[in-house]
Amino acid sequence: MQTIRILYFARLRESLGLSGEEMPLDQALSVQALMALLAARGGQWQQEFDGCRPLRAAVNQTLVANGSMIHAGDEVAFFPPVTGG
Amino acid sequence: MQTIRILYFARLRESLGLSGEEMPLDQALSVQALMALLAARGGQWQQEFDGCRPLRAAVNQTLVANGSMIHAGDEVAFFPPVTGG
Amino acid sequence: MEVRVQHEDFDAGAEIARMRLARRDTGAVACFIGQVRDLNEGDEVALMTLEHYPGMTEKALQNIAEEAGRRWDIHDALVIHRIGELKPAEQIVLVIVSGAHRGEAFAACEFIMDYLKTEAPFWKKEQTASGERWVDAKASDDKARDRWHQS
Amino acid sequence: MEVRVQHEDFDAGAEIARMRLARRDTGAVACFIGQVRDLNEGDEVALMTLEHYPGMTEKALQNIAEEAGRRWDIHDALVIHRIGELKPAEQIVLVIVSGAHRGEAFAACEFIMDYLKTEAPFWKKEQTASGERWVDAKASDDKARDRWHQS
Repeated sequence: MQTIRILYFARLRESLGLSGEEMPLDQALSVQALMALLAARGGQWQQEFDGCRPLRAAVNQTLVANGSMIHAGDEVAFFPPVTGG
Repeated sequence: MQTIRILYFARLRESLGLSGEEMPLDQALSVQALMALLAARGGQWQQEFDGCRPLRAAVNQTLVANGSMIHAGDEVAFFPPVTGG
Repeated sequence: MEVRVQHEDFDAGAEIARMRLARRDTGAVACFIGQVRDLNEGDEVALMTLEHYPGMTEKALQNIAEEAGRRWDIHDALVIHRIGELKPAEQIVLVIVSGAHRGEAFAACEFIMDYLKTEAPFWKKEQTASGERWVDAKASDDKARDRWHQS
Repeated sequence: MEVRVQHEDFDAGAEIARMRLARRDTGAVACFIGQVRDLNEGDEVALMTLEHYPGMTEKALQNIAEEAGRRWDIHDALVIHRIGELKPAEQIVLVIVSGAHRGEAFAACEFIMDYLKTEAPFWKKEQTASGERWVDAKASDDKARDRWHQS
Protein backbone atom coordinates (compact mmCIF):
# COMPACT_ATOMS: atom_id res chain seq x y z
CA MET A 1 0.00 0.00 0.00
CA GLN A 2 1.21 3.46 -0.85
CA THR A 3 1.47 6.06 1.90
CA ILE A 4 2.51 9.59 2.70
CA ARG A 5 4.25 10.75 5.86
CA ILE A 6 2.64 13.73 7.64
CA LEU A 7 4.54 15.80 10.24
CA TYR A 8 3.18 18.34 12.72
CA PHE A 9 5.32 20.98 14.39
CA ALA A 10 5.24 23.43 17.29
CA ARG A 11 1.78 24.58 18.48
CA LEU A 12 0.14 22.18 16.03
CA ARG A 13 2.06 19.18 17.34
CA GLU A 14 1.08 20.04 20.91
CA SER A 15 -2.55 20.76 20.07
CA LEU A 16 -2.96 17.50 18.13
CA GLY A 17 -0.85 15.51 20.56
CA LEU A 18 0.95 13.99 17.59
CA SER A 19 4.28 14.71 15.89
CA GLY A 20 3.64 12.64 12.77
CA GLU A 21 1.79 9.78 11.14
CA GLU A 22 1.69 7.57 8.05
CA MET A 23 -1.42 7.86 5.91
CA PRO A 24 -2.47 5.60 3.03
CA LEU A 25 -2.68 7.46 -0.28
CA ASP A 26 -4.10 5.86 -3.40
CA GLN A 27 -4.12 8.86 -5.69
CA ALA A 28 -2.61 12.32 -5.66
CA LEU A 29 -4.52 15.00 -3.77
CA SER A 30 -4.02 18.69 -3.09
CA VAL A 31 -2.73 20.12 0.20
CA GLN A 32 -6.14 21.70 0.60
CA ALA A 33 -7.90 18.34 0.13
CA LEU A 34 -5.61 16.74 2.72
CA MET A 35 -6.41 19.56 5.15
CA ALA A 36 -10.14 18.92 4.61
CA LEU A 37 -9.58 15.22 5.35
CA LEU A 38 -7.74 16.07 8.56
CA ALA A 39 -10.33 18.67 9.64
CA ALA A 40 -13.02 16.00 9.20
CA ARG A 41 -11.49 14.13 12.15
CA GLY A 42 -13.25 16.73 14.33
CA GLY A 43 -12.20 18.23 17.68
CA GLN A 44 -8.68 19.72 17.69
CA TRP A 45 -8.22 18.53 14.11
CA GLN A 46 -11.14 20.58 12.90
CA GLN A 47 -9.95 23.65 14.83
CA GLU A 48 -6.45 23.42 13.39
CA PHE A 49 -7.33 22.56 9.80
CA ASP A 50 -10.56 24.48 9.14
CA GLY A 51 -8.52 27.27 7.56
CA CYS A 52 -9.17 29.90 10.24
CA ARG A 53 -5.80 29.64 11.97
CA PRO A 54 -2.69 30.67 10.03
CA LEU A 55 -1.01 27.47 8.87
CA ARG A 56 1.82 26.73 6.50
CA ALA A 57 2.46 23.54 4.56
CA ALA A 58 5.62 21.98 3.16
CA VAL A 59 5.85 19.07 0.73
CA ASN A 60 9.17 17.26 0.68
CA GLN A 61 10.65 20.02 2.83
CA THR A 62 9.69 22.89 0.53
CA LEU A 63 7.05 25.48 1.43
CA VAL A 64 4.04 25.11 -0.87
CA ALA A 65 0.71 26.80 -1.58
CA ASN A 66 -2.51 25.02 -0.67
CA GLY A 67 -3.19 24.07 -4.27
CA SER A 68 0.01 21.99 -4.55
CA MET A 69 -0.41 18.27 -5.21
CA ILE A 70 0.74 15.53 -2.86
CA HIS A 71 1.83 12.15 -4.26
CA ALA A 72 2.48 8.78 -2.70
CA GLY A 73 5.83 8.72 -0.91
CA ASP A 74 5.79 12.45 -0.17
CA GLU A 75 6.69 13.96 3.18
CA VAL A 76 4.06 16.56 4.07
CA ALA A 77 4.45 18.94 7.02
CA PHE A 78 2.03 21.37 8.65
CA PHE A 79 3.13 24.10 11.03
CA PRO A 80 2.31 27.62 12.28
CA PRO A 81 4.07 30.64 10.76
CA VAL A 82 7.75 30.45 11.68
CA THR A 83 9.31 32.51 14.49
CA GLY A 84 13.06 31.85 14.50
CA GLY A 85 15.96 34.26 14.48
CA MET B 1 48.66 90.28 17.61
CA GLN B 2 45.68 88.09 16.83
CA THR B 3 46.21 84.93 14.83
CA ILE B 4 44.52 81.86 13.45
CA ARG B 5 46.01 78.38 13.28
CA ILE B 6 45.87 76.65 9.90
CA LEU B 7 46.32 72.88 9.53
CA TYR B 8 46.97 70.85 6.37
CA PHE B 9 46.31 67.13 6.11
CA ALA B 10 47.09 64.15 3.90
CA ARG B 11 47.90 64.89 0.23
CA LEU B 12 47.70 68.62 0.96
CA ARG B 13 50.23 68.43 3.79
CA GLU B 14 52.66 66.53 1.59
CA SER B 15 52.16 68.75 -1.43
CA LEU B 16 52.68 71.96 0.58
CA GLY B 17 55.44 70.44 2.70
CA LEU B 18 53.73 71.89 5.77
CA SER B 19 51.42 70.45 8.42
CA GLY B 20 50.38 73.76 9.92
CA GLU B 21 51.12 77.42 10.50
CA GLU B 22 50.06 80.49 12.49
CA MET B 23 48.72 83.39 10.47
CA PRO B 24 48.00 86.93 11.70
CA LEU B 25 44.35 87.88 11.37
CA ASP B 26 43.12 91.41 12.00
CA GLN B 27 39.52 90.99 10.92
CA ALA B 28 37.19 88.12 10.16
CA LEU B 29 37.36 86.68 6.66
CA SER B 30 35.59 83.89 4.79
CA VAL B 31 37.07 80.47 4.11
CA GLN B 32 37.00 81.37 0.44
CA ALA B 33 38.95 84.60 1.08
CA LEU B 34 41.57 82.67 3.07
CA MET B 35 41.88 80.17 0.21
CA ALA B 36 42.46 83.07 -2.19
CA LEU B 37 45.20 84.43 0.09
CA LEU B 38 46.86 81.01 0.21
CA ALA B 39 46.57 80.50 -3.56
CA ALA B 40 48.28 83.86 -4.05
CA ARG B 41 51.47 82.35 -2.58
CA GLY B 42 51.91 80.70 -5.99
CA GLY B 43 53.43 77.31 -6.93
CA GLN B 44 51.96 74.37 -5.02
CA TRP B 45 49.81 76.79 -3.03
CA GLN B 46 48.11 78.06 -6.14
CA GLN B 47 47.55 74.52 -7.43
CA GLU B 48 45.99 73.36 -4.20
CA PHE B 49 43.85 76.41 -3.44
CA ASP B 50 42.72 77.64 -6.86
CA GLY B 51 39.45 75.74 -6.40
CA CYS B 52 40.07 73.14 -9.10
CA ARG B 53 41.00 70.28 -6.79
CA PRO B 54 38.37 68.93 -4.40
CA LEU B 55 39.12 70.40 -0.99
CA ARG B 56 37.25 70.43 2.27
CA ALA B 57 37.56 72.96 5.09
CA ALA B 58 36.89 72.72 8.82
CA VAL B 59 36.72 75.60 11.29
CA ASN B 60 37.22 74.65 14.92
CA GLN B 61 36.99 70.98 13.93
CA THR B 62 33.63 71.24 12.20
CA LEU B 63 33.21 70.86 8.43
CA VAL B 64 32.13 74.18 6.91
CA ALA B 65 31.10 75.61 3.57
CA ASN B 66 33.40 78.03 1.78
CA GLY B 67 31.24 81.01 2.74
CA SER B 68 31.79 80.45 6.48
CA MET B 69 33.60 83.16 8.41
CA ILE B 70 36.91 82.73 10.22
CA HIS B 71 37.68 84.77 13.35
CA ALA B 72 40.83 85.38 15.36
CA GLY B 73 41.69 82.39 17.53
CA ASP B 74 40.02 79.91 15.19
CA GLU B 75 41.59 76.62 14.13
CA VAL B 76 41.15 76.22 10.38
CA ALA B 77 41.93 72.97 8.57
CA PHE B 78 42.14 72.13 4.87
CA PHE B 79 42.16 68.58 3.55
CA PRO B 80 41.15 66.39 0.60
CA PRO B 81 37.84 64.47 0.70
CA VAL B 82 38.09 61.87 3.43
CA THR B 83 38.78 58.18 2.74
CA GLY B 84 38.56 56.32 6.04
CA GLY B 85 36.64 53.22 6.96
CA MET C 1 27.88 29.38 1.97
CA GLU C 2 27.67 27.37 5.18
CA VAL C 3 24.77 26.83 7.56
CA ARG C 4 24.71 25.12 10.94
CA VAL C 5 21.78 24.24 13.19
CA GLN C 6 23.05 23.27 16.62
CA HIS C 7 22.34 23.10 20.34
CA GLU C 8 25.78 24.44 21.30
CA ASP C 9 26.64 28.09 21.65
CA PHE C 10 28.88 29.72 19.02
CA ASP C 11 31.94 31.97 19.18
CA ALA C 12 31.02 34.98 17.06
CA GLY C 13 34.51 36.47 17.26
CA ALA C 14 36.20 33.28 16.05
CA GLU C 15 33.72 32.85 13.18
CA ILE C 16 34.14 36.48 12.09
CA ALA C 17 37.93 36.15 12.16
CA ARG C 18 37.77 32.97 10.09
CA MET C 19 35.47 34.58 7.51
CA ARG C 20 37.45 37.78 7.16
CA LEU C 21 40.80 36.01 6.86
CA ALA C 22 39.61 33.40 4.34
CA ARG C 23 40.22 35.70 1.37
CA ARG C 24 42.72 38.51 1.09
CA ASP C 25 40.41 40.44 -1.24
CA THR C 26 37.77 40.67 1.49
CA GLY C 27 37.34 44.27 2.58
CA ALA C 28 34.02 44.16 4.40
CA VAL C 29 32.37 41.84 6.91
CA ALA C 30 28.80 42.50 8.04
CA CYS C 31 27.35 40.45 10.84
CA PHE C 32 24.29 40.05 12.97
CA ILE C 33 23.68 38.35 16.30
CA GLY C 34 20.23 37.73 17.76
CA GLN C 35 19.88 36.88 21.43
CA VAL C 36 17.12 36.04 23.90
CA ARG C 37 15.67 39.18 25.52
CA ASP C 38 14.55 39.04 29.15
CA LEU C 39 11.19 40.62 28.27
CA ASN C 40 8.73 39.95 25.44
CA GLU C 41 5.36 41.66 25.12
CA GLY C 42 5.61 42.85 28.70
CA ASP C 43 6.31 39.48 30.31
CA GLU C 44 9.57 38.32 31.81
CA VAL C 45 10.97 35.39 29.87
CA ALA C 46 12.60 32.69 32.00
CA LEU C 47 13.43 30.25 29.20
CA MET C 48 12.96 30.01 25.47
CA THR C 49 12.70 26.72 23.58
CA LEU C 50 13.53 26.64 19.89
CA GLU C 51 11.99 23.86 17.81
CA HIS C 52 12.97 23.16 14.21
CA TYR C 53 12.20 20.79 11.32
CA PRO C 54 15.32 18.64 10.93
CA GLY C 55 16.29 18.49 7.29
CA MET C 56 14.03 21.24 6.00
CA THR C 57 15.48 23.89 8.31
CA GLU C 58 19.02 23.29 7.06
CA LYS C 59 17.79 23.25 3.46
CA ALA C 60 15.85 26.50 3.90
CA LEU C 61 18.85 28.26 5.43
CA GLN C 62 21.13 26.99 2.67
CA ASN C 63 18.69 28.24 0.02
CA ILE C 64 18.45 31.67 1.65
CA ALA C 65 22.24 32.02 1.88
CA GLU C 66 22.66 30.93 -1.74
CA GLU C 67 19.96 33.32 -2.91
CA ALA C 68 21.89 36.13 -1.14
CA GLY C 69 24.99 35.01 -3.05
CA ARG C 70 23.09 35.26 -6.35
CA ARG C 71 21.65 38.69 -5.57
CA TRP C 72 24.81 40.37 -4.32
CA ASP C 73 28.51 40.22 -5.12
CA ILE C 74 29.69 38.71 -1.84
CA HIS C 75 32.52 36.34 -0.96
CA ASP C 76 30.86 34.07 1.58
CA ALA C 77 28.01 33.79 4.07
CA LEU C 78 27.68 31.83 7.29
CA VAL C 79 24.46 31.17 9.20
CA ILE C 80 24.43 29.51 12.63
CA HIS C 81 21.10 29.02 14.39
CA ARG C 82 20.68 27.38 17.78
CA ILE C 83 17.88 25.04 18.85
CA GLY C 84 16.73 23.69 22.20
CA GLU C 85 16.47 25.57 25.49
CA LEU C 86 17.97 29.05 25.71
CA LYS C 87 18.05 31.48 28.64
CA PRO C 88 17.85 35.29 28.42
CA ALA C 89 21.07 36.83 27.04
CA GLU C 90 21.97 33.57 25.27
CA GLN C 91 22.81 33.84 21.59
CA ILE C 92 20.21 32.51 19.13
CA VAL C 93 21.48 33.28 15.66
CA LEU C 94 24.64 34.46 13.91
CA VAL C 95 24.84 35.66 10.31
CA ILE C 96 28.15 36.75 8.81
CA VAL C 97 28.64 37.97 5.24
CA SER C 98 32.01 38.83 3.73
CA GLY C 99 32.64 40.74 0.54
CA ALA C 100 34.81 43.30 -1.19
CA HIS C 101 32.54 46.22 -0.32
CA ARG C 102 30.27 47.13 2.57
CA GLY C 103 27.02 47.92 0.74
CA GLU C 104 26.66 44.41 -0.60
CA ALA C 105 27.75 42.73 2.64
CA PHE C 106 25.19 44.75 4.63
CA ALA C 107 22.35 44.08 2.18
CA ALA C 108 23.04 40.35 1.96
CA CYS C 109 23.28 40.04 5.76
CA GLU C 110 19.97 41.84 6.33
CA PHE C 111 18.33 39.88 3.50
CA ILE C 112 19.37 36.59 5.10
CA MET C 113 17.96 37.63 8.48
CA ASP C 114 14.67 38.85 6.95
CA TYR C 115 14.15 35.59 5.05
CA LEU C 116 15.32 33.43 7.95
CA LYS C 117 12.68 35.12 10.13
CA THR C 118 9.85 34.35 7.69
CA GLU C 119 10.88 31.24 5.72
CA ALA C 120 13.10 29.03 7.88
CA PRO C 121 11.16 26.53 10.00
CA PHE C 122 11.96 27.50 13.58
CA TRP C 123 9.40 28.05 16.31
CA LYS C 124 9.91 29.74 19.66
CA LYS C 125 8.13 28.85 22.86
CA GLU C 126 8.57 31.11 25.87
CA GLN C 127 8.29 30.23 29.55
CA THR C 128 7.03 33.18 31.56
CA ALA C 129 5.61 33.55 35.08
CA SER C 130 2.13 33.08 33.57
CA GLY C 131 3.09 29.80 31.85
CA GLU C 132 4.26 28.60 28.47
CA ARG C 133 3.29 30.22 25.17
CA TRP C 134 4.23 29.90 21.53
CA VAL C 135 5.59 33.16 20.11
CA ASP C 136 3.36 34.60 17.39
CA ALA C 137 4.77 35.50 14.00
CA LYS C 138 4.97 39.26 13.44
CA ALA C 139 3.46 41.07 10.45
CA SER C 140 6.48 43.39 10.61
CA ASP C 141 8.72 40.44 9.72
CA ASP C 142 6.68 39.71 6.59
CA LYS C 143 6.94 43.37 5.66
CA ALA C 144 10.71 43.36 6.18
CA ARG C 145 10.99 40.37 3.83
CA ASP C 146 8.67 41.85 1.22
CA ARG C 147 10.92 44.90 0.82
CA TRP C 148 13.37 42.66 -1.02
CA HIS C 149 10.83 41.80 -3.71
CA GLN C 150 11.20 45.26 -5.22
CA SER C 151 14.96 45.48 -5.33
CA MET D 1 27.87 55.85 22.40
CA GLU D 2 31.61 55.29 22.49
CA VAL D 3 34.28 56.01 19.89
CA ARG D 4 37.96 55.10 19.87
CA VAL D 5 40.72 56.09 17.47
CA GLN D 6 43.77 53.95 18.08
CA HIS D 7 46.90 52.37 16.62
CA GLU D 8 46.29 49.00 18.29
CA ASP D 9 44.21 46.23 16.82
CA PHE D 10 40.82 45.45 18.37
CA ASP D 11 39.10 42.23 19.46
CA ALA D 12 35.76 42.28 17.62
CA GLY D 13 34.44 39.22 19.46
CA ALA D 14 35.14 40.69 22.89
CA GLU D 15 33.57 44.04 21.97
CA ILE D 16 30.46 42.34 20.56
CA ALA D 17 30.10 40.21 23.69
CA ARG D 18 30.42 43.28 25.92
CA MET D 19 27.82 45.21 23.91
CA ARG D 20 25.28 42.40 23.75
CA LEU D 21 25.56 41.55 27.46
CA ALA D 22 25.37 45.17 28.66
CA ARG D 23 21.56 45.16 28.65
CA ARG D 24 19.24 42.22 29.10
CA ASP D 25 16.63 43.83 26.86
CA THR D 26 19.06 43.75 23.91
CA GLY D 27 17.82 41.34 21.24
CA ALA D 28 19.86 42.40 18.22
CA VAL D 29 23.48 43.29 17.55
CA ALA D 30 24.55 44.44 14.09
CA CYS D 31 28.20 44.90 13.35
CA PHE D 32 30.62 45.76 10.61
CA ILE D 33 34.34 45.22 10.18
CA GLY D 34 36.41 46.84 7.47
CA GLN D 35 39.83 45.45 6.65
CA VAL D 36 42.73 46.19 4.30
CA ARG D 37 42.34 44.39 0.96
CA ASP D 38 45.42 43.10 -0.80
CA LEU D 39 44.36 44.71 -4.08
CA ASN D 40 42.94 48.15 -4.84
CA GLU D 41 42.19 49.38 -8.35
CA GLY D 42 44.23 46.52 -9.77
CA ASP D 43 47.41 47.12 -7.79
CA GLU D 44 48.74 44.99 -5.01
CA VAL D 45 48.77 46.90 -1.74
CA ALA D 46 51.81 46.24 0.48
CA LEU D 47 50.95 48.70 3.23
CA MET D 48 48.25 51.23 4.02
CA THR D 49 48.81 54.29 6.17
CA LEU D 50 45.85 55.92 7.86
CA GLU D 51 46.15 59.59 8.78
CA HIS D 52 43.60 61.43 10.92
CA TYR D 53 42.92 64.85 12.42
CA PRO D 54 43.39 64.41 16.18
CA GLY D 55 40.48 65.97 18.01
CA MET D 56 38.21 66.51 15.04
CA THR D 57 38.15 62.82 14.07
CA GLU D 58 36.95 61.73 17.51
CA LYS D 59 34.36 64.54 17.56
CA ALA D 60 33.08 63.63 14.10
CA LEU D 61 32.72 59.94 15.02
CA GLN D 62 30.95 60.84 18.27
CA ASN D 63 28.53 63.10 16.38
CA ILE D 64 27.77 60.38 13.83
CA ALA D 65 27.12 57.77 16.53
CA GLU D 66 24.88 60.18 18.45
CA GLU D 67 22.97 61.10 15.31
CA ALA D 68 22.34 57.37 14.76
CA GLY D 69 21.02 57.21 18.34
CA ARG D 70 18.61 60.06 17.60
CA ARG D 71 17.37 58.55 14.33
CA TRP D 72 16.82 54.98 15.53
CA ASP D 73 15.68 53.32 18.72
CA ILE D 74 18.96 51.60 19.61
CA HIS D 75 20.63 50.74 22.92
CA ASP D 76 24.24 51.60 22.20
CA ALA D 77 26.81 52.07 19.46
CA LEU D 78 30.57 51.58 19.43
CA VAL D 79 32.99 52.81 16.77
CA ILE D 80 36.67 51.83 16.74
CA HIS D 81 38.89 53.12 13.93
CA ARG D 82 42.57 52.39 13.61
CA ILE D 83 45.29 54.79 12.45
CA GLY D 84 48.91 54.36 11.39
CA GLU D 85 50.39 51.62 9.24
CA LEU D 86 48.22 48.61 8.41
CA LYS D 87 49.03 45.54 6.31
CA PRO D 88 46.60 43.62 4.09
CA ALA D 89 44.06 41.60 6.13
CA GLU D 90 44.50 43.90 9.12
CA GLN D 91 41.31 45.32 10.61
CA ILE D 92 40.62 49.02 9.99
CA VAL D 93 37.25 49.77 11.49
CA LEU D 94 34.66 48.18 13.77
CA VAL D 95 31.10 49.41 14.22
CA ILE D 96 28.71 47.64 16.62
CA VAL D 97 25.12 48.67 17.27
CA SER D 98 22.87 47.00 19.84
CA GLY D 99 19.10 47.34 20.12
CA ALA D 100 15.87 45.55 20.85
CA HIS D 101 15.15 44.78 17.18
CA ARG D 102 17.20 43.98 14.12
CA GLY D 103 15.85 46.54 11.64
CA GLU D 104 16.97 49.49 13.69
CA ALA D 105 20.34 47.96 14.61
CA PHE D 106 21.10 47.24 10.92
CA ALA D 107 20.04 50.71 9.76
CA ALA D 108 22.02 52.53 12.46
CA CYS D 109 25.14 50.41 11.77
CA GLU D 110 25.04 51.08 8.03
CA PHE D 111 24.28 54.78 8.61
CA ILE D 112 27.34 55.11 10.85
CA MET D 113 29.58 53.46 8.23
CA ASP D 114 28.20 55.62 5.40
CA TYR D 115 28.75 58.84 7.35
CA LEU D 116 32.13 57.72 8.68
CA LYS D 117 33.25 57.12 5.07
CA THR D 118 32.27 60.63 3.96
CA GLU D 119 32.44 62.89 7.06
CA ALA D 120 35.09 61.58 9.44
CA PRO D 121 38.57 62.98 8.75
CA PHE D 122 40.65 59.93 7.86
CA TRP D 123 42.88 59.61 4.82
CA LYS D 124 44.37 56.47 3.36
CA LYS D 125 47.72 56.24 1.61
CA GLU D 126 48.63 53.00 -0.14
CA GLN D 127 52.07 51.60 -0.86
CA THR D 128 52.08 49.54 -4.04
CA ALA D 129 54.82 48.20 -6.31
CA SER D 130 54.50 51.41 -8.34
CA GLY D 131 54.96 53.64 -5.30
CA GLU D 132 52.86 55.55 -2.79
CA ARG D 133 49.46 57.05 -3.56
CA TRP D 134 46.67 58.73 -1.68
CA VAL D 135 43.39 56.87 -2.08
CA ASP D 136 40.76 58.93 -3.88
CA ALA D 137 37.34 59.50 -2.36
CA LYS D 138 34.60 57.58 -4.18
CA ALA D 139 31.43 59.11 -5.56
CA SER D 140 29.65 55.90 -4.55
CA ASP D 141 30.37 56.73 -0.90
CA ASP D 142 28.70 60.14 -1.23
CA LYS D 143 25.72 58.43 -2.83
CA ALA D 144 25.52 55.89 -0.02
CA ARG D 145 25.45 58.72 2.52
CA ASP D 146 22.89 60.77 0.59
CA ARG D 147 20.35 57.91 0.73
CA TRP D 148 19.87 58.72 4.42
CA HIS D 149 18.71 62.27 3.67
CA GLN D 150 15.38 60.94 2.44
CA SER D 151 14.55 58.63 5.31
